Amino acid sequence: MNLERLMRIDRRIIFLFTAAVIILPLLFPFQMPMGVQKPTQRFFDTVQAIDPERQCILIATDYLPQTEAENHPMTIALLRHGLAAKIPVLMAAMYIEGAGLTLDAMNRVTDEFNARAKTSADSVVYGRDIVFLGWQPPPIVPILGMGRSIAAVYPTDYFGNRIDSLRVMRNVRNYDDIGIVCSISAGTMPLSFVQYAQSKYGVKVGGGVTAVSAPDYYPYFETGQFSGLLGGMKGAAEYEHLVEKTFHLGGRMRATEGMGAQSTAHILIIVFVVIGNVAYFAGRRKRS
Amino acid sequence: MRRASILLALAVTCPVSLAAGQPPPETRPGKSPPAVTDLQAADTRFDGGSSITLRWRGGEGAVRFRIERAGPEGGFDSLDVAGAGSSVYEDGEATDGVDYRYRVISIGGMGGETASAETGPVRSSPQWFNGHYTSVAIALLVFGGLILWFIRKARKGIHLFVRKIAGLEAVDEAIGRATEMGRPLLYIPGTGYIEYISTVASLNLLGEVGKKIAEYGTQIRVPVRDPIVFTVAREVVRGSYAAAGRPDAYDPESVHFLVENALAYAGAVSGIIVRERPAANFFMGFFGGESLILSETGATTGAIQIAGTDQTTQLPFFIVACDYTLIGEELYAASAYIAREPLMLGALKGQDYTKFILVALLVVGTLVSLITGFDFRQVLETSGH
Amino acid sequence: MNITPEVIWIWIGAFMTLSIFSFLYRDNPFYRFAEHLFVGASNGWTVGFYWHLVLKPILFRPLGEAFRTAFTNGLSWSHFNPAAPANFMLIVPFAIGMLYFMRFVPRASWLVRFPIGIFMGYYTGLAIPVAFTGALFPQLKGTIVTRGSFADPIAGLWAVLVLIGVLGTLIYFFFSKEQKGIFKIGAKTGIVYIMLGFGASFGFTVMARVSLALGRFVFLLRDWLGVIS
Amino acid sequence: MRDKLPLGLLILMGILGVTANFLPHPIAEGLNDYLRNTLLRIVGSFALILGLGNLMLHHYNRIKRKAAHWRQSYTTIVSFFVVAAIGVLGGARGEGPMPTKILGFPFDTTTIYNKLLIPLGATLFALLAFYMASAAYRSFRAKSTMAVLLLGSAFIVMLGQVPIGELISPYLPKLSSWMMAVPNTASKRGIDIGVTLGATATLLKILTGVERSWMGASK
Repeated sequence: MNLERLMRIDRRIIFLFTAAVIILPLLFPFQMPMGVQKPTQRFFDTVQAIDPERQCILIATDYLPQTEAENHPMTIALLRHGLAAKIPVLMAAMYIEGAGLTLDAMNRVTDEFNARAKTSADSVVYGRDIVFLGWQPPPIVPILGMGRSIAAVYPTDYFGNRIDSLRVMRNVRNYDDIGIVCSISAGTMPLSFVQYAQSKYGVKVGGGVTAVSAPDYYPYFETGQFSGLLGGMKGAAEYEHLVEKTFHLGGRMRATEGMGAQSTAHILIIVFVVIGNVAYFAGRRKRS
Repeated sequence: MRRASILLALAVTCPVSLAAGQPPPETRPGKSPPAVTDLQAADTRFDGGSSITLRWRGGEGAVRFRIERAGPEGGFDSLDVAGAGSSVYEDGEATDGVDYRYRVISIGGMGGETASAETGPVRSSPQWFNGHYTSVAIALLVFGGLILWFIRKARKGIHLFVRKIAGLEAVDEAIGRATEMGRPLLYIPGTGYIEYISTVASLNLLGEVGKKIAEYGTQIRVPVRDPIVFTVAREVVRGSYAAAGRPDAYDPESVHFLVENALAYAGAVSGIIVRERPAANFFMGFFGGESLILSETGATTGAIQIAGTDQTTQLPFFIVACDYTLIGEELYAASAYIAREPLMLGALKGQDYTKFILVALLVVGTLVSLITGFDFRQVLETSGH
Repeated sequence: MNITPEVIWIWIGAFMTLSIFSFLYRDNPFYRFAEHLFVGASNGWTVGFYWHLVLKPILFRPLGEAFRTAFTNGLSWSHFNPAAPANFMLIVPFAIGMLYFMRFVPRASWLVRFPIGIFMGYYTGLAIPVAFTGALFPQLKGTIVTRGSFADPIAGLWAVLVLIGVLGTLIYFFFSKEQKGIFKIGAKTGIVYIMLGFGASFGFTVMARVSLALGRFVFLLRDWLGVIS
Repeated sequence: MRDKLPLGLLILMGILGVTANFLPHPIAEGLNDYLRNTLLRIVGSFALILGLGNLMLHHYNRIKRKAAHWRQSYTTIVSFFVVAAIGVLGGARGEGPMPTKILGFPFDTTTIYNKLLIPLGATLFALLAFYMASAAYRSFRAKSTMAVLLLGSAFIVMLGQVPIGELISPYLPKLSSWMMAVPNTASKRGIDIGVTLGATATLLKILTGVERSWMGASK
C-alpha cells in the first residue's frame, strides 16, 4: 500500500467515517462499562437520601434544542430517579423557549412508567406524583420567590390548574420542602440558584451543565455549594447508570447510548491521527 | 451576547419585593435558639445608597434568621430571612436619609424564636467613589502612566527594539500571494462587538493591512457580523486607501454587513470562501465556536491563513487549521508591529514593563506569603466581602 | 402519516439540516439556498427583535407620547427631562443615529465620526476596568502560592507548577527583549505550557462537538424518519 | 476641526466609560444607565439599519450584475422582508395586526426561530465535529517537539473523557483532569493577563489619538 497517498486522503472520506461512527451506535446501541465520578455520585446520593414523605425534588430546566443531546438525558434520568424512588417531582422551565422540552421529558417518562405499572400506586399520576409549574419570567422571580412561597410565584401550573388544587402541593410550600433543586442548564442558571436560593434559603442545588462549561462549575462543587454536578453527556450517562443499577427500570438510556457514539468518535479521531503520522513519517523516510 | 445581556439586565433590574405583604411574626412553641449578639448596622460602604449592612455574631443552632426593621415611626416589620450560619445581611431597600432600627430574630428547628437587641438608628447614603476598587485604580494609573511615558519617549525619537513575531512577518507574504494570484484577500474582523477590545485591535490591524492592499492594488473583502463594527470597518478601509494615496481605488462594496447571527455568519463566510477562493484569509479578533468552521473551510481552498484571537478556547483550533496564529497579546501588538510607528511601539514597551512588574508581583507575593505566612492575595482583593 | 403543522415544520427542519450537511461533500445549490435563507431570515428576525425591544418602546413610543401630550396639554419642563417617560430629548440619540447616513453626503461625510467615536470611546473605556476586576486581579490572586496552598501537599505542588507556567507564559509575551538567556528559558517554559494547554483544550472540546452532531442525527433519525425511538 | 471634534467626543466618552465602574453615586449611575440603555441602544439600532441597507444593496447589485449564483440573492432579500414583516407586524407571539397562523399552521417569530433558525444553526455548529476530525488528521503530525506536546495532551484528554479511557488505564481520566487543571489553567492565565495589558494599551492608544484608523480618511 502506498502510505504517501494516505497523507493526501480526501477529507470527505474522513467525514464519511465520522458520520458512520456517530450514526451506527445510534442505530445499534451498545453499552460501555461506566465509572462514576464523584460529583455524579454525590448528586445521586443526595436525591436518594430524600424522605419522600417530607420532601420533593424540583427540576428547573433552561436549555434549547441545541444542547438537547447533553441536557435532555439529565432531565429524564432525574425524573426517572425521582419517580422510581416515589419522590414527588416538580418541574419548571426557566425560559418559555425551553418549556416544550420540559413537557416532552415529563410525557416521555410518565408514559414509560404507566406502560409498566400494574397497580394505580405504581403508575404516575399528574398532580399526585408530578407537577409542571410552567414558566414565570424573569428567572430571578421564581429563584428568589420560591424561598417564600411556591404558590405565590406559580399561582397556576403550566396547564392552568390552580396550584392548591394539586395534591403534591398541599405539602409543598417553599424550598424547605424541596430536597434538591436540579438546575439543568445550557447557561449560568445553576450559579444563580446557588447565589440566590442556596446561599439565602439553604436549599441544596445540583447542576446539570454542558461539557464545555463543566470546568467552570467544578470549583463550586468543591466548596460544597453544589450538592452534585452532571457534566455533559458523560455526567448524564453516569447518572443513568446509577439509576439503572439501583432500580432496574430497563428502557432507553439515551446518554449511555450517546456515549457509545462519543467513544467511537474519539477513537476514530485518534486512529486518524495515528494513520496520519504513520503516513507522514513513512513519506519522510522515503524522501530522505 | 448583547441580546443575552439585555435579557439579563431585565432579569436583574426587575424589582422583587418579597418583603411586602408579610403576615406578622407568629410565635411558635419549641426550644428557642440563642439570640445573636453584637448586632451592628451601618451604611453600606462604597455604594450608590439605599443600602444598610447588618453584621452580627452568634446565633448558633438557629436554622435561619429573620431580619426585622423599624422606620422612624411605628414598630418592627419582617424584612427578609437569612440562612443558617449567616452573620451579615444587606438591606438594599432603605431610603437614603431615613432613620432605621433593626433587630434579628433567631429561629430554631422547632420554630422557637429569640429576638436580639435592637440597633440604634442608622441611615444610608450614596458615595462618589467605590473604595473597593482603589487597587484597580492605582494599577490603571501606574500602567497608563508607564505607557504614556514610553509614548512620550518615543516621540523624542528613541529607537525601541521589538522582537520578531512570525505571524506578523507573514502578513506581507499573504498580501503578496494575493496580488500575484489576482485573487482577493478576505479579512474577518472577528465575530465580537466593538466593546471587545480584540475587535478594536483587529480594526487597527485592518487599517495597516488595508494600506498595503491599496499600495499593491489587490482586492480586499471584509464581511462584518456586527453593524457597529461594520460602520467602523468601512471608515478604516476607506481611510487606508486614502492614506496610501489611492482613494479612487476604494470599492465601497469591499466592506459589507452580513448578519448578526454568528452561525449564519459562519455559514455565509464559508460560502464566500469556497466560491470566491480568496488567496489569503485573515481571521482576527474575537471568535466563538465558528473559528474552526471558518478556518477549516479556508484550509480546503489552499489559501494562506493567518489568525489571531485572545479567546484561549478557540486558539487551539486556529493553531491546527491556520498557517500562522497570533496568540493573545500578539494580536494587540499587531498594528504597532506592522506600522512600525514609534509612538505605537512606545505603547508596546510600556506593556512589557508592566508585565515585568506583574512577574515581580507574583514572585514577591508568593515569597512573602510562604516566608511570613501573610496572605498576599488580600492586597489584590477587589470586592467588599 | 398525519400531516400536522408540527410534521411540516419537522420536514422543513430536516430539509435544512440535510442542506447544511451537504456542504461537507461540496458547495451545491441546496447549501447555497439554506445559507442565503439563513442570512435573510435571521436578519429579518433581528429586525423584529430590535423593533419590539428597542425602537418602539424606547424611541418611537415615548417620542410620540411627548408630541401627543405637548399638543393636548401644552409644553412642560418634563418634556425636556431625558429621564421622563415621554420627552423630546430622545431627538438627540435619534439625530446622532442619523449621522451614520451622512456617509452618503460627500461634504458632510466626516460627521459619521461622531456616532463611531461615541461607541468606540464609551465601550472601550468601559471594558478596561472590567478586565482588571474580572480577569487581571482574580488571575493574579489565583496564581500566588500561599502557605494555605500546601494544606494538601500534592495540591501545593500543582499550585507551584501553575505559578511557573503563568510566569513562563508572561515571559513568552515579552516583545521588547530578544529571547536569549533567562528570557529564552522562560519563554521556552511558556510555550511548553501553552502547547500542553491548547492540546488539552482541543481534546476537551471534541466531546461537546460530537454531542452537537449527535443531536442533529437524533433529530433526523428520530423526529423525522422515526427509525430510532 | 474634523479630527479634533470627534476625537474630543471620543475622549470624553472614554473617560465616562472608564470611570463608570468606580462611581457608585446615583447621579453617575443614572447617567451611565441613560447612555447604555437609551442613547447607545438607539444609536446602535441606526447602525443596524445602515448595515441591513448595505446588505440589501449588496444583493441588489449582485442581481443587477448577474454575479455568480445571483439568483440566490433573491432568497436572502425575500426571506429577509418576509420574516421582518412577520416580526414587526405579527408581534413576538402573534399579538400584532398581521395573522401568524393560517389553517392551523403557525409561523410566528418564535416558531420560525425554533423550527427554522435553530435547526440551521445547530447543523452548522454540528459541522464542527467533522471539521475537528479532519483538522486533527491533517495537522496533528509529530513534526516537532511542540507538535508532540499538543498532540499528546489532546490524546490524553480525549481518551480520559470517554469510558474507553478508563479501560486502558484508571489513571487516564485523572491525568486528563490534571492536564485541564494545571497546564491549561496556567497557560490560559498567562495569556489572559497579557491580553488585559494589551487591551489597556489599545484603549490608551485610541484615547491619546496615537491610533486613529477608526476615523477613516482625514478628508
